[in-house]
This record gives sequence, structure tokens and C-alpha cells, in this order.
Amino acid sequence: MEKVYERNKLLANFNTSFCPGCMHGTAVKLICEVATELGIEDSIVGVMPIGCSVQWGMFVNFDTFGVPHGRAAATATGYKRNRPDNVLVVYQGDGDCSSIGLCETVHAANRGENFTVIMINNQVYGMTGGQAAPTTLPGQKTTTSQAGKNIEEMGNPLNLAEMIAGLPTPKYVTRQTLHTPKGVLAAKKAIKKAFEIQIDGGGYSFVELLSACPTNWKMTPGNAVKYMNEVVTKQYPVGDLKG
Amino acid sequence: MEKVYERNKLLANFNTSFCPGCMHGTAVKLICEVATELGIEDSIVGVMPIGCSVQWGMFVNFDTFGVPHGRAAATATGYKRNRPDNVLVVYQGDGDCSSIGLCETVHAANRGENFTVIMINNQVYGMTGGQAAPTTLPGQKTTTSQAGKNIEEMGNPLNLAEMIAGLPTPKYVTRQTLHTPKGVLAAKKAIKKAFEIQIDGGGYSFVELLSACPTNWKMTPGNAVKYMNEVVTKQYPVGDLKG
Amino acid sequence: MPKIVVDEKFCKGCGLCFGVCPKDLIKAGPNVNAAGYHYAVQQREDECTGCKLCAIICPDSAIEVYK
Amino acid sequence: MPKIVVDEKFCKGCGLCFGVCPKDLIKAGPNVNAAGYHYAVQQREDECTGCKLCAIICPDSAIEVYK
Amino acid sequence: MSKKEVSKGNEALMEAAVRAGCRFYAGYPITPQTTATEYLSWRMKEIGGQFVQAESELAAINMVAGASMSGTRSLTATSGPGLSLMTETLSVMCGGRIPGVIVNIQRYGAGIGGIQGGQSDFYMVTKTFGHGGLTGLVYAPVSTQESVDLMVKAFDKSEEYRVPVVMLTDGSMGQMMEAVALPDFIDPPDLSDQPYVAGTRNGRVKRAIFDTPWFGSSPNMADNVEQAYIAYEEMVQKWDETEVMYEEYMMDDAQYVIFAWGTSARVAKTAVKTLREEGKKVGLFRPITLLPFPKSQIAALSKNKIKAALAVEMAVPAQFYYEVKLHLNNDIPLGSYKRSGGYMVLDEDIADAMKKMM
Amino acid sequence: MSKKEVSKGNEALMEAAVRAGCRFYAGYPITPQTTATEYLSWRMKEIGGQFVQAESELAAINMVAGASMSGTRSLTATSGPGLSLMTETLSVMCGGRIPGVIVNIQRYGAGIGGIQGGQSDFYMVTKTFGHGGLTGLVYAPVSTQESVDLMVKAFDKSEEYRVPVVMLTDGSMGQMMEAVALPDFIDPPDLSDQPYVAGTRNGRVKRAIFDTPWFGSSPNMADNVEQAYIAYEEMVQKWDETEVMYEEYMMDDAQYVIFAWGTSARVAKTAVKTLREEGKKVGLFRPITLLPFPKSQIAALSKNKIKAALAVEMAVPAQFYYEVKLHLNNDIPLGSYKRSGGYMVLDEDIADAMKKMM
Amino acid sequence: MENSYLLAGFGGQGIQTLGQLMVYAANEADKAATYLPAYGGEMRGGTSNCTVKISADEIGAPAAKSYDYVVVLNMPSYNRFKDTVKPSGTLIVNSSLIADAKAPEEVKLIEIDLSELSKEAGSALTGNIIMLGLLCAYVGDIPQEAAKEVMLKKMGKKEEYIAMNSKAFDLGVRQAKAYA
Amino acid sequence: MENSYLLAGFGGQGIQTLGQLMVYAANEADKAATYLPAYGGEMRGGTSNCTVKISADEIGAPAAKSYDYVVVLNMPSYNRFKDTVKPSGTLIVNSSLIADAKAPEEVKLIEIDLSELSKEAGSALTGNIIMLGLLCAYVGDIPQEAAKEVMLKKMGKKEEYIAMNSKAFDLGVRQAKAYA
Ligand SMILES: Cc1ncc(C[n+]2csc(CCOP(=O)(O)OP(=O)(O)O)c2C)c(N)n1
Ligand SMILES: Cc1ncc(C[n+]2csc(CCOP(=O)(O)OP(=O)(O)O)c2C)c(N)n1
Ligand code: SF4
Ligand code: SF4
Ligand code: SF4
Ligand code: SF4
Ligand code: SF4
Ligand code: SF4
Ligand SMILES: [Mg+2]
Ligand SMILES: [Mg+2]
Repeated sequence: MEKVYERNKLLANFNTSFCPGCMHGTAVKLICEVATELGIEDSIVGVMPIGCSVQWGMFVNFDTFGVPHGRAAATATGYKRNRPDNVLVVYQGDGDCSSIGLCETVHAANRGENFTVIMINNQVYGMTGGQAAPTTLPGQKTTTSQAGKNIEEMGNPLNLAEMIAGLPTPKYVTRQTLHTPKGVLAAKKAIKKAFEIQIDGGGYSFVELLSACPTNWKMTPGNAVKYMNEVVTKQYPVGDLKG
Repeated sequence: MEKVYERNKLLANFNTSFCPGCMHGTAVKLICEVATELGIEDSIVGVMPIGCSVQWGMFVNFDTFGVPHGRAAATATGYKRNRPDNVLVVYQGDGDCSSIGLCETVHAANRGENFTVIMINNQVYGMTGGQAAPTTLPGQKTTTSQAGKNIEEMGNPLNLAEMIAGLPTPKYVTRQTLHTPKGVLAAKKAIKKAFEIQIDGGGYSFVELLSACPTNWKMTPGNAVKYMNEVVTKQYPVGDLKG
Repeated sequence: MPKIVVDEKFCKGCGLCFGVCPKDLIKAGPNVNAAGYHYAVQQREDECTGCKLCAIICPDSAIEVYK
Repeated sequence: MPKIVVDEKFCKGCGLCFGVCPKDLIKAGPNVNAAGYHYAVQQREDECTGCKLCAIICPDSAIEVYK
Repeated sequence: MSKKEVSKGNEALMEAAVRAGCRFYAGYPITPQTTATEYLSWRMKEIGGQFVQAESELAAINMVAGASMSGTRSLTATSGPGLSLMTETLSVMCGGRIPGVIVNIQRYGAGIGGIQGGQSDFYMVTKTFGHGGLTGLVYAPVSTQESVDLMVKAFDKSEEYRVPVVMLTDGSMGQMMEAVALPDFIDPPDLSDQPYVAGTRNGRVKRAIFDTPWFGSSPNMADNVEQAYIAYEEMVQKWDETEVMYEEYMMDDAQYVIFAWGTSARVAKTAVKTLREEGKKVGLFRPITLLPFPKSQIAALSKNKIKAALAVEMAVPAQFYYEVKLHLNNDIPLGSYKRSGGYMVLDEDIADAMKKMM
Repeated sequence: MSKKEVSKGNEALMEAAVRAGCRFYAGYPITPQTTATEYLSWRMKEIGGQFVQAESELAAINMVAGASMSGTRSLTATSGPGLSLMTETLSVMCGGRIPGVIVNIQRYGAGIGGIQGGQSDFYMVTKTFGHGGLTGLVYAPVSTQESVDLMVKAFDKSEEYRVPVVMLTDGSMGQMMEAVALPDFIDPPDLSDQPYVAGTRNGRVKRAIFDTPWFGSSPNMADNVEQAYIAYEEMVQKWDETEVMYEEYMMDDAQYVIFAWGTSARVAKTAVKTLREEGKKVGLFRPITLLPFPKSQIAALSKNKIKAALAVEMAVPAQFYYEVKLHLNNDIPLGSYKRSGGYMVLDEDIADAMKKMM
Repeated sequence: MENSYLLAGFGGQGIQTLGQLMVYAANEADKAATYLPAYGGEMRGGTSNCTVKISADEIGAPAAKSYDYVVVLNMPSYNRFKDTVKPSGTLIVNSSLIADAKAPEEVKLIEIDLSELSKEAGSALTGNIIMLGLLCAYVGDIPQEAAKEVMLKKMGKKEEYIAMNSKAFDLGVRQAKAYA
Repeated sequence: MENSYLLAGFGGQGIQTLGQLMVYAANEADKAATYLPAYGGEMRGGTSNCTVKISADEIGAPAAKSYDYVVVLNMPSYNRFKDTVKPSGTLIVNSSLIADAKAPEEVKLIEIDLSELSKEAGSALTGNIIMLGLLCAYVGDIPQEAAKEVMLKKMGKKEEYIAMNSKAFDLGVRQAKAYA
């Protein structure tokens, strides 16, 4: 009997501190699997942002470095310009990437920095306990929109991927989801494509991954999947936006 | 004999410190003319950013307040939410608005704050002596791109108006130019429309105005006009983008 | 015969795998692991097709699949 | 008869008005103002149509137009 | 003053702001401030005020400055990393003489540090609000009760002196629940005539509100600015006489003094009680204002009476300790007891550290 | 050391950085720093290094941190408002023990302030690099020559202690032209094995470089952090013994001392010369490192010898004055001569102010 | 007279609610009380804990080196906190999840099978309410009536909840008598 | 012996270049020299000015309260700086733009018609070079040869420029003799 699916070797041999059903784990797993398939175990380097997302750096078997909240793309610019041969994965939450860090995110994309940004869109600030993010859906209840997000006051969800896809410089912009096996496989393909572009020196790529935060959505993981299917993917249509 | 064009009364009775041929003066004149035509002399309030643009606040006859570099949209949010009956003009340079202040600019637009941003796009940091801005054209020589802007390293020009027009919330987004009388008249119409939307409580509007910085372009004002005609308006097509 | 092995150490009992198994083979088990989670167990092992969907969806890489 | 009046105090001699006058009526004058600029002067006054283009383009609101 | 009700520190403090007439809040979530932001997200609406969840702390403080320039009592709350992001604007507010209240619910450590309570932002708030060396007042309450009691004062002083005022609490104070009597409601003051408020006069003459000192009696802006800064220094120096607040506990016959502020002082009080029970003549000196710092009051503690002293803080490297040392008579030995890592200082340890100096 | 060539202060300093092995620069234009950024915009390319015009100072300092973590000597330059925007990241760099050199070409005043030279960022760079109370070394050269001479040291020390190091000049120093002998070229050091450098080992074991103290000998992160901060305090205290630099000029028989740093000290030297010509026994004490501050050296100036002193600075409110006062024997009267508004202190005025104290 | 409590368990066991209810109750009885949660990172995954102090006078430190009463509801909490009881204090363990608990010398040990008792109360979620009853009755610094009243007010208005929680509280009180 | 200079004019008059050339020249002659421009906001529109010091020894202050030589090339500069000459110093004015200049007591006044002279040199833009020649020859702290050489090196390689600037410099030197 052959092992046809195994735990990737770039994952640490202890469990993550993500909550049950949190799809940060899925995203990190995919990064590791792609790194293995591309044989870049020795050249992949990760950026740890601020958010629940930060934890990814603590359980992958390659170097990762931390950055202040939102500044991942700037720090990554400084790093990658000097280590062009390493494959740099800038892993960020939606709050980190699209709220406080929007300026750095967009300018790095516009300069065409040769790295890959992977943004986990779970529509909330996970780590701080579920406040509204720019990505929060209209009417969504969060701890800072307790009556449901009022778009008159807080604005429509910020479709960052579309915004970046609208710039001329970025090479590849895509949105995928992690709530179905099909979605996970497509997400993996997208990550692979992004890494390949980077390895070829092709420039900037942006991969948004829709994800669940059962804890702050106050849902079971199962209900979170249902909600993603019925609501989240409607606001955030899945697919390649550019490249 | 009838006076058919006069110096607007909201302009101070002393000359500005803008350079000869600088179109900041044109933009400010238009704001004052529109304010007079709409009869909002008593309710118009301006935001002074950092840049050559800051000077506008010193020679208009209504209240203006200063803000740190790039934060105009945030400060304006705090102001306007508490003084909804005043007409708030957020006047910014392209560097201020689209580089250091991009995060504040985009989020205010996305929240749909009820004020008008007027961005003077002269493709350089004027006040600090002509460094490249995100708006600088490919190949353009500036003090920080002395061999001409290399888009491989510095990125393509950031078309901020298009970016904002891509958001669902903003009501009116337009790009106009100040280098021809026709352009000036169209710019005035655009400013008027933006103010009218604001007065009606309609929400966010963004008016980009193409402008010359003869000093840092190292051109005579006349050559600057020619350059705008032949080069600048090609990169930045004029017209309404939304609303 | 295809089968899966759940590493109880990694499983958080989230149940994502339960929902995706076309044969509905996975359930929360009766026992808890060190972290306090009722980890997943496969039932009716012989019906497993080795389709890997459960492993693919698992956020905690707790499932290995044999075929 | 239409005409323009340039307020020398405000004029910076930038020349933008020179280029837009359909009748090519405006030139840099021989005198400098307090700020050191050769301010604009209208020539062949009688040809002015009062079209206002010069005033519209002037960044320093130095031109008044009469008709 | 209403009846005592059990409340979370952060929520009580935010409610106190509302009662003090604050009608604008902008903030960005950061542990351990989040409950403050969450509370005002619905409470401001209820009271007819405005709440904005800002895109960052940098945006938040600018929103507060904008709201202040509209004549509204306005507030933000944050923790260390967020406060660092606010320094440029705080400097602008000092320079431009724009009021506003900033609650800093301290976590510990530098950089990302940790989210548990700490007191390591002492230097940041007492030395300079960003570049340029200007500062505002800094209050450091010891308990939820004192924090709510100081809230009205914070707004009043901020407007009186036209400077940003910092209210310095910490994560444990913010998360703690205890009974508190909230202050009475007061009506928001009418600030529309203040020189830093824009757009409030009909038929008004132009005013540029912008680093206000630029526009002074001289046509030479540089001279105006220099004059304004001279006046600023005089103002701050007068605070030493008029605005210093501190508490002395069992100091009358004390031969040993514990210096502490905020949460550390609260814990130190227990240590003092314990030591007194053991017959040791120990007292507590607690600055309530960290800026102005009670310099002369500390200097005045006579060396004849005081045999040794201990500075207690939740900050490593020490900060408060060095500040006390600068003002305390050199002949009094001063020890340092400090914790970081999110550990609260403990009364037993404080007592031990003090005893070691006896 | 090459032959003396006339050079702009900013450009000479940037060239010195290049010669010191700096191969990455990120900066955002701000007067009076612009000529530094402009110079490196082409010079870095020429030498095979990287230049990035950042979208803001916040981005710039993070690019520098990233470049440092790649093992590259890296640099940014800015002025007060920009430095304020960097404080959070500077705090992160201290906490995470990431090197980097920050040149602050000071302008004057708080907030928007003015673009002319000043010395009003003294507190900001000497008290704490943002929240958390950690600091790095601060060099305050007196001339273009000294600034270029200190540049190699700045990088070396930054890497030795793994802290950000600030080089503090000002607008006048940056714009001034004078002859300077540039240091020799040195090869960029190989830093790839440094613990703060990521992605440089083949077949490497995972390392998370992130507020490094989190990962220490204990499984309890909080304990590691506390230990790391204790070590940090010890390190900074040792700097008082090992890293202090200062200059004494005509101090041997001085009865009067002028304290000054940077440009003010340069001007003060002329005042000392003038006063000496008049037969007054005046000397100059000039800190070269502002952090560590020459505390004990100032304290050691005996009150028997020194009758009065004057602290000179281009900052209102005074900052350096208060710092000197803290360390100077209380019995020595200390005067303050200070300017703001972009005015340079002038030797005639310094001499007058000193004479008034005689 | 000041009593200090350390309460610990895993996330779902209602430890924080227990601590808060104690403070509400103490306040009703005009006593000073503080509740201080361990928060943030510690919450996700691991154990959840808080400290409570109740006193007739002003309370200084809201935390301590050791506590009069240490309540541990799961094994990791037991391991972490069993040695933080004051010499004359009491260690209260949830015997349904902590087998073979041992108290340090001079420390009194109380074992209570919350899983059994909460079944009796009608819901697995009532463990913390049972503990509230037990603490009130056993320690005696919070009047039982006040505690029960404020608890019922805070714990939801549904009839069935009220009945269930009321029963749970009483079960705790009853249990306390066994150790009195 | 330290000489201090204040040079002022409007933007296009090449004041900053003049100051820089003086420092380059002084350095060639192994003298210490500083050039300090007034920069930034002051540049746009208004006057442009800078200060130069030249000395055999180390230079302290790069600016001063008053100067040995004050050179003013336009009216606003004259008004602003005419009273900053040291008692025994010299005020040098461009008489083509400054009519009826008066020097304070004890100050020597030199009037030079730059517009006239620069016509002679061949370009209105050579005023600052003429002034360089004048200052070198008049003050004597910078050797004329060194100054001329470095000036020609810095001012552009085109033959015609070299000829023109050379002539301008010489005109300045010639003029200086009139005031010697
Ligand atoms: C300057 C600063 N502001 C705020 C915070 C607090 N903070 C930590 S994580 C976080 C939000 C993270 O949300 P997101 O990026 O969506 O990541 P998630 O936790 O959802 O994965 C915030 C606001 C901080 N650490 N630093
Ligand atoms: C925090 C900060 N960084 C940098 C500066 C310096 N600065 C002043 S104006 C300016 C650029 C302005 O350019 P732009 O917004 O395009 O306006 P313009 O002058 O072209 O009208 C810069 C970078 C500053 N004042 N504050
Ligand atoms: S809080 Fe949300 S984002 Fe964070 S680990 Fe838990 S589920 Fe994931
Ligand atoms: S520098 Fe450019 S933008 Fe500034 S005033 Fe002059 S022309 Fe206008
Ligand atoms: S998906 Fe993974 S973690 Fe979740 S229950 Fe299944 S095996 Fe366990
Ligand atoms: S491999 Fe397929 S069939 Fe087998 S348990 Fe997993 S999902 Fe079910
Ligand atoms: S456009 Fe105006 S400022 Fe320019 S030359 Fe004509 S009148 Fe003068
Ligand atoms: S009004 Fe028309 S015709 Fe008359 S001067 Fe102006 S542009 Fe020429
Ligand atoms: Mg998120
Ligand atoms: Mg611009």
C-alpha cells in the first residue's frame, strides 16, 4: 500500500495554535507542499505579519522573519532586493494587508517587487478578537459592528485583489478559496503559479485566499464552510483576476 | 462696459508664492469661483496638506486647517463627521495623496466620506525639489531618477483616480487638466459637480487635476504646457471615470 | 485496500473532513487527545476509496492516505 | 470695446496667457513689478474680443476682462 | 456621581469619556485596547456621537485632530505600538496647539512585545510627543475609579492648554473588573470659538489653522514660531507648579519609601501595608501626573528622614527608576524592582525588595 | 583616507556610507534630507547596491529592516517628521535586535515645524526609540569631517550590538559645503551567519527572526523576553563605560564651561576662542555620543574649578540643557542659550550669554 | 479580611464568567472585589484563568504569588497552578478531569466531580455555576443570596436557564457542606 | 585671518554657484572654507542667499551676525542685508538693480554695474563670475589663478562658455583694481 497523501515535511512536528477549523492551517500546508514540489525547500523564506497569521512562521521548517503590523510588503522589498535568489512568501491577514498596510501593499505591487503576497481573507481581525476589517461583509456582525456592518458608515468591502489587478505592473493576481477540496486544489495551483513566476524573476504576484475564522464568526467549522459557500464567495468571486 | 471676468473675492489680495506658471494657482482660483457661484462662501472649509499645495490655505478667504503629510483624508474624516454642514475641500498634491497618504486616501474613499478630494497631479514632489512621485511618467527625469524613471525598478505610474473609481462607494471620480482654457473650464465644472454632490450629502468625490511644475520639470511655463499636451495627457487621459 | 490514518496528535476535531468524505466515513471519535479534542476516526474503513478529499481539506495535516 | 486689465501686482509673467489669446495680443512688458517679473501687457487693444481665454488660463488671477 | 457598578476598566473609562462630553472616537483595534473600541462602537451612536474604526492608528489620531478642529471633544485609545505610530501627529498637535485625549492602555515591551499589561511607555509619553521636544500632560491613574475621575480633567486641561493629553493605563487595568462610581454626565462644551476650531463663524475672515504659531504678531514666520516655542516652554514649566498631582501614603513617619505609579503603585500599597504590619516604617510616593513629574516633591524628601527607597515598575529596562533617581537626593540609596514579560509586580516581591534595602 | 575634497555635507555622508560597505538605501524625500536621497539614487546603482525611493518613511525604515535581515548593511536618512513615523519600527528593531543606521538630518521644531536646521530631536533619539523604552547608540558629529569619520563606526556598532544606530546631523550641516577627506572603501562584511539574517543557509533548520528574544532558553516565551530585556539594560549600561565619546576644548584651566553638541558646538568653539582672546578662562565640553550620554564625565566637572556653565542648543524648549542639568553638580549655575525658528546660534550671542554668567 | 482566588480551566468551562459573577456578587454585598483575567494569546487553545480578590477594604494587588483558593477544572490547569495555593489555603479540583489530585502539604484538597454534578443540574455547561455555589457556601465571604440573585440576572432570562442555573448553584452549596 | 561673506540676490543670479566656487577655490589653495546656503522655502520666489567663510585655520561658525563682505545683487537683498556688514567691512552692490545705495557708517561701499559688465563678457548670466573675479582680487584671500581654474572646470566644457567665463572673471579682477 502506497502513501498517497502525507503530512508535508516542511511542517513542524507539533501542532499549530490555530483554532479548530481555521483555514490558516490549510494555507500554510499548501505553501509547504508547493515548496516541496518545486524543490525550493532551501531557498524559501517567509514573512510573518501581525495577526493570527503570524503563527505560521513558528511551525514551518524554513526561515521566517517578523515585521510590524501592515509593513510586510515594505520589509519584504528590502529583503528581496538583496536576496533575489530566495523565494519570498509574504503571508498576511486581510486586516494587516488591506487596512493598516494598504499603502505598503499597493506600492510594492505597483513597483512590481519580485515576491508573492498571500493574503488570508477571513473578513475579520482574527487575533484581536473579531473586529470589523475592510473586508467585512455588508451586514456582518463583528465586535465593532454589533448591529451588523453598516456600509453607509463603514464602507463597502474593499476588494483588494481587484484593486491590485487594476495596476499595470503586477504579473499575477488571483482569488481562491479554502473551504472545499476543489478550492484547496485550485489554491495550491495558484500558489504554485505565483512561486514559478517569482522564481523566473517575473515580478509581483498576489494570491488572496478566502478563509474561515470560526472562532470570531462564532460558528462551528462546519457552519463556517456553509457560510463561505453561501455568502462569502458571493461577495468575493473566486478566480484569476490577472495573468 | 461690463466686467465679464474678475479676480474672485475669496482670493487674498496678495500674490501667492507659487512659481510662475504653476497651476496650483489655477486650481485654487477654480475652487474659489465655484464656492462663490454656489454661495457657500460661509460654509466652505479647506484642508492644507504638505507640499507646495499647502500654500493654498494661506491665500483664500475662508478657514483652512493643516495636517501632517499624507493624512489629509483622515483628518478630514474627523472634521467632516462632526461638521456635516460645512463643505470640505481636501486639497492635496499627488505625492501627498498617492504615496505616503495612499492608505488614508483610499480608505476615506472606500468609507464614502462626504467630502471632496482635489488632487493636483504634477508628477513630482514639487516642494522638496522635484523627486519622483508615484505619478512620475516612464522615462521622466527627476532628481531621484536622473537617468529617467525606470519602471522596472520604480513601477508604472499609479493611476489613483482609476483605482478609486474601481471602488463601489465613491460617487464621482474624474480627471481634468489645467493646461488649456477648455481644460480649465471642464475642471471647474467637475469641481462644481463634486461640491454639489457633497452639499446634497451624496458622499465622496475625487477630482484629479493635471498640472505643471515648470520649476522642477526645468521647463518654461510655455514648454510645460506643450509637454502636458503631448505627453502627460497621454498617460493620464482626461475625463469622468465614475459618476 | 485504501485507508486513512489520522494522527491524533494533530487533529483538532474540527470536522471539516467529516463533511467532505463522499462516503461519510469520518466521525469525531469518543476519545480526546492531549489538547482535549475529540479527534477524528474513520469508520467502515473498507469503504474508503482513497480519494484524499479528507486529507486535502484538513487544515492541520492530520490525515495520511494510503492506497 | 472689449479689453483686459492686467493687475501687475499679481502677474508673474509666466506667459500662459500669451499662448492662448486667439489674437496673440499679450506679451511680456518691458517693466518689472515689485517681485521682479516682467508682467504681461496687452497690445493692439482694439482687437480684443473679450473671449476671456487669457483670464481663464491665468494661474494668478491677474487678468480682468471687460466687454 | 452614580452608584458603584462593577465594570471592566476599559469600558468604565470609555463611559467616563462619554459622560465627560466626548462625542468623537476614532481607534484601531489592538490588544489590550480592543474592549474600549468595541464599547464605543455602539455607545457613541447611542449618545449621538461619532465612532470611526480607523484604518490604522496613524489615521485614528489624525481623525481625532480633525474632530478637535471641528470643536468636538475627541478621543482615541491604543497601546504602545499604536502610540508609536501616532508620534508625528502628536507632535503636530503640540506644535499646532490642538487638543485631544489619547488613552494608552499599555502592553509590555518594545516592538511587537507582548499583549499583557506593562508600564514600558513611560519614556515615550513623558519625554517628547514625537520630534521637536514638545509634550502634553500625562495622567497615570492607579485604579479604574481614579481613571474615570480623571477623564473630565483630561479633556478640560487638553482644551485649557491646547495640547494633547495622555491617559496612561495598562492591560491589567483595562481588563480588570471592579466596582466603580462613574462621574455624572456633563454637556459637551461649546468650543466653536476656540482659535483651533475651523469653519464655525458665519461671514468669517480667513484663518489658517496650521502649526498655529506660524501666524503671530510678526510678519516673519520664523520669529513667530520661535516666540511660540518660548511660550510653550514657559507653559510647561508652570505646570510644575500648577498641575502636579501625586499621592503620599503613610509617608508621615516613613523611613523607607516605595516609588511607584499606576498598577505598580496599587500593588505596592499592599506591600506597604504588609511591611507596616511588620513594624517597618515604609511609605508610598505615587506620581499621578507623570508629566509634569513631581520633581521638587521628590527632591524635597529629606535625606535625614529617608534611609532608602525603591522604585517599582513593570518595565525592563527600568525607566521610572532612572527618573526618580534624577530627582531624589543622591545620598538616599535607591533600589529598582521591575518586571517585564507581562508579569505583574507582586506585593510579596516588592516587600522583599524593600526589606533587602533596610 | 583620500585627499580633501569640497563636498556637500549630505553627499559626503552618503558617500561615506557607501565606502563603509552600505549597499542598501531606502528613503523618502524630506527637506533638508533630499540631497542625500538624490545622491544615492544614482550612486548606489553605480556601486552595485540597491536604492529604493520608498512610499513613506514608515516604508523606508521597514525596507531597511528587511535589508538588514538579508545581511546587507543598510541605511535610511530622514528628518524629524519622518523619524517620528519610524518609531514603531525602530522599537521593533530594538526588540528584535536588528541593526540598521538611521541618519536624522534635523530641521527645527515640532510637527510641521520648519525646514531650516535645528537640534530639537534630542529627546526623541536619546530617550526611547518608540514604545518600550529601548534605545540604540546616537552619534552627533560636529562637522562633515567627523560625520564621515563616524559612519563606519555607526555600522560596526549597529552590528556589534544589533541595535539601530542614529547619526544625528542637521539641515545646516547637510547643506553646508566644506572640504572633507572621505574614508577609504571597505568591503561590505559578510553578515550571512548573523542570527538576525534569514535565508542564508542551505539545508537550514527553521529560524523565526521576530522579536528574537521570544525564542530563548525557556519554553516560556514571556520569561525569554524578560531575560532579554534585562540583558538589554545591562548592555546599555555598559555603553556608559565603553561607548561614550566626547570632546573637551580648552577645558584644562577652564572656569567657565560651554556645553554644546553638533552644529551648536562648532559655533560655540568660535565663541570660546573669542572669549579666550579676551582673557576669559572658558572651555567647551561637547558630547559626541548623545547616547550613551557622557553623564559621569559631566558629573565629574568639579564645582571648585567651574564657576558657571552654559548649555547651547538649537532647540526651544530646551532639551540638552535639562539633560546637562541633571548630571552637572547642582552648585554650578547653568545657563541656557537656545534658538529655534531655523536660526543658527551665533558665536557672538553665545559669548554674550556666557559673559552674563561671569 | 481579604480572600484571593485563582480560577483556571479550559476555554469552554466558564472560568471567566465564574470570576466575574463573584465580583458582581461581592459588589451587591458592598464588598470590594477585583477580577483580573489572563487574556489574549493565552486564551486561544491553552488554558484560561483569572484571579479574584474579595475584601471588606480597598484592594491593592489584583494578583498574587499564591492564593487562598485555587480552583482548577482541567489537567493542564492543575499542573500549572497546584503549587500556587497558600500554605493554609484550599485546592479545589474537578475530579472528573483530574484524577489522583494531590495537594501540597498544609493545603486542604477538595475534589468535586463537576461532570457528574452538572449532569444532575441538567447541562454540562453549569460546572462554573456549581463552583460559584460551592465557593460562596464554603468560603463565606459572599452572601449566597446575593450571589444567586446576581447570577440568575446575568445568566440569561430563559425560564429553563433560570431553573437549571438555580439548581446548579444549589448543588454547589450542598456540596460545600460536605467539606465544611 | 578669517573672512566672512554674505552673498544675496534673486534666484537666477547664480549666488549659490558663486559661494560654492569660492569654497572650491579656497580648498585648492589649501584654505579652510565653508559655504552655507539659505535653503528651502526661502528659495522659491524671494531672495536667495548664502554665507561663505574662508580662513587659514579651522572654521567654527559657518554663519555670523555680521560679515566682512556683503554682496547684494538685487533690491530686496540690499534692503534685507545692507545692515549686516561689519563696521570695517565692505558692502558690494549691483548698481544696475540697486540705485542710490548707501552704506552704513564705517562701511566701505562698492557699486558695480553687473548688467553693463556682463554684456561686455557676452552673457547676462556671467554676473556671478564677474563677482568672483572681483572678490578674489579685492579681498585677496583666494589666489586668482586657483579660482579661475576651478571656476572654468566647474562651469561647463563648451569652448564658448570657457571663453565667456574667463573674460567675465578677468573683468571682475579688472574692476577690483578700481577699488584697491
Ligand atoms: C501597530 C499595531 N496596531 C494594532 C495591532 C493589533 N493587531 C494585532 S493582529 C491585528 C489584526 C490582524 O487581523 P488580520 O490581519 O486580518 O489577521 P487574522 O488575525 O485575521 O489572521 C491587530 C489589529 C498591532 N499588533 N500593532
Ligand atoms: C512626514 C513627512 N515626510 C516628508 C515630508 C517632506 N515633504 C514635504 S512636501 C513633500 C512632497 C509634496 O509633493 P506633492 O504632494 O506632490 O505636492 P507638490 O509640492 O508637488 O504640490 C514632501 C515629501 C514632510 N513634510 N513630512
Ligand atoms: S481566531 Fe480565527 S483566524 Fe485566529 S486562529 Fe482562531 S479561527 Fe483562525
Ligand atoms: S515648485 Fe512646482 S509645484 Fe511648487 S510652486 Fe513651483 S511650480 Fe508649483
Ligand atoms: S479535518 Fe483534520 S483536524 Fe479537522 S477533524 Fe478532520 S482530521 Fe481532524
Ligand atoms: S480518502 Fe476519501 S473516501 Fe477515504 S476517508 Fe478520505 S474522503 Fe473518505
Ligand atoms: S497668465 Fe497671468 S500671470 Fe501669467 S503672464 Fe499672463 S497675466 Fe501674467
Ligand atoms: S480676452 Fe481673448 S482676445 Fe482679449 S486678450 Fe484675452 S484672450 Fe486675447
Ligand atoms: Mg483577518
Ligand atoms: Mg506633486
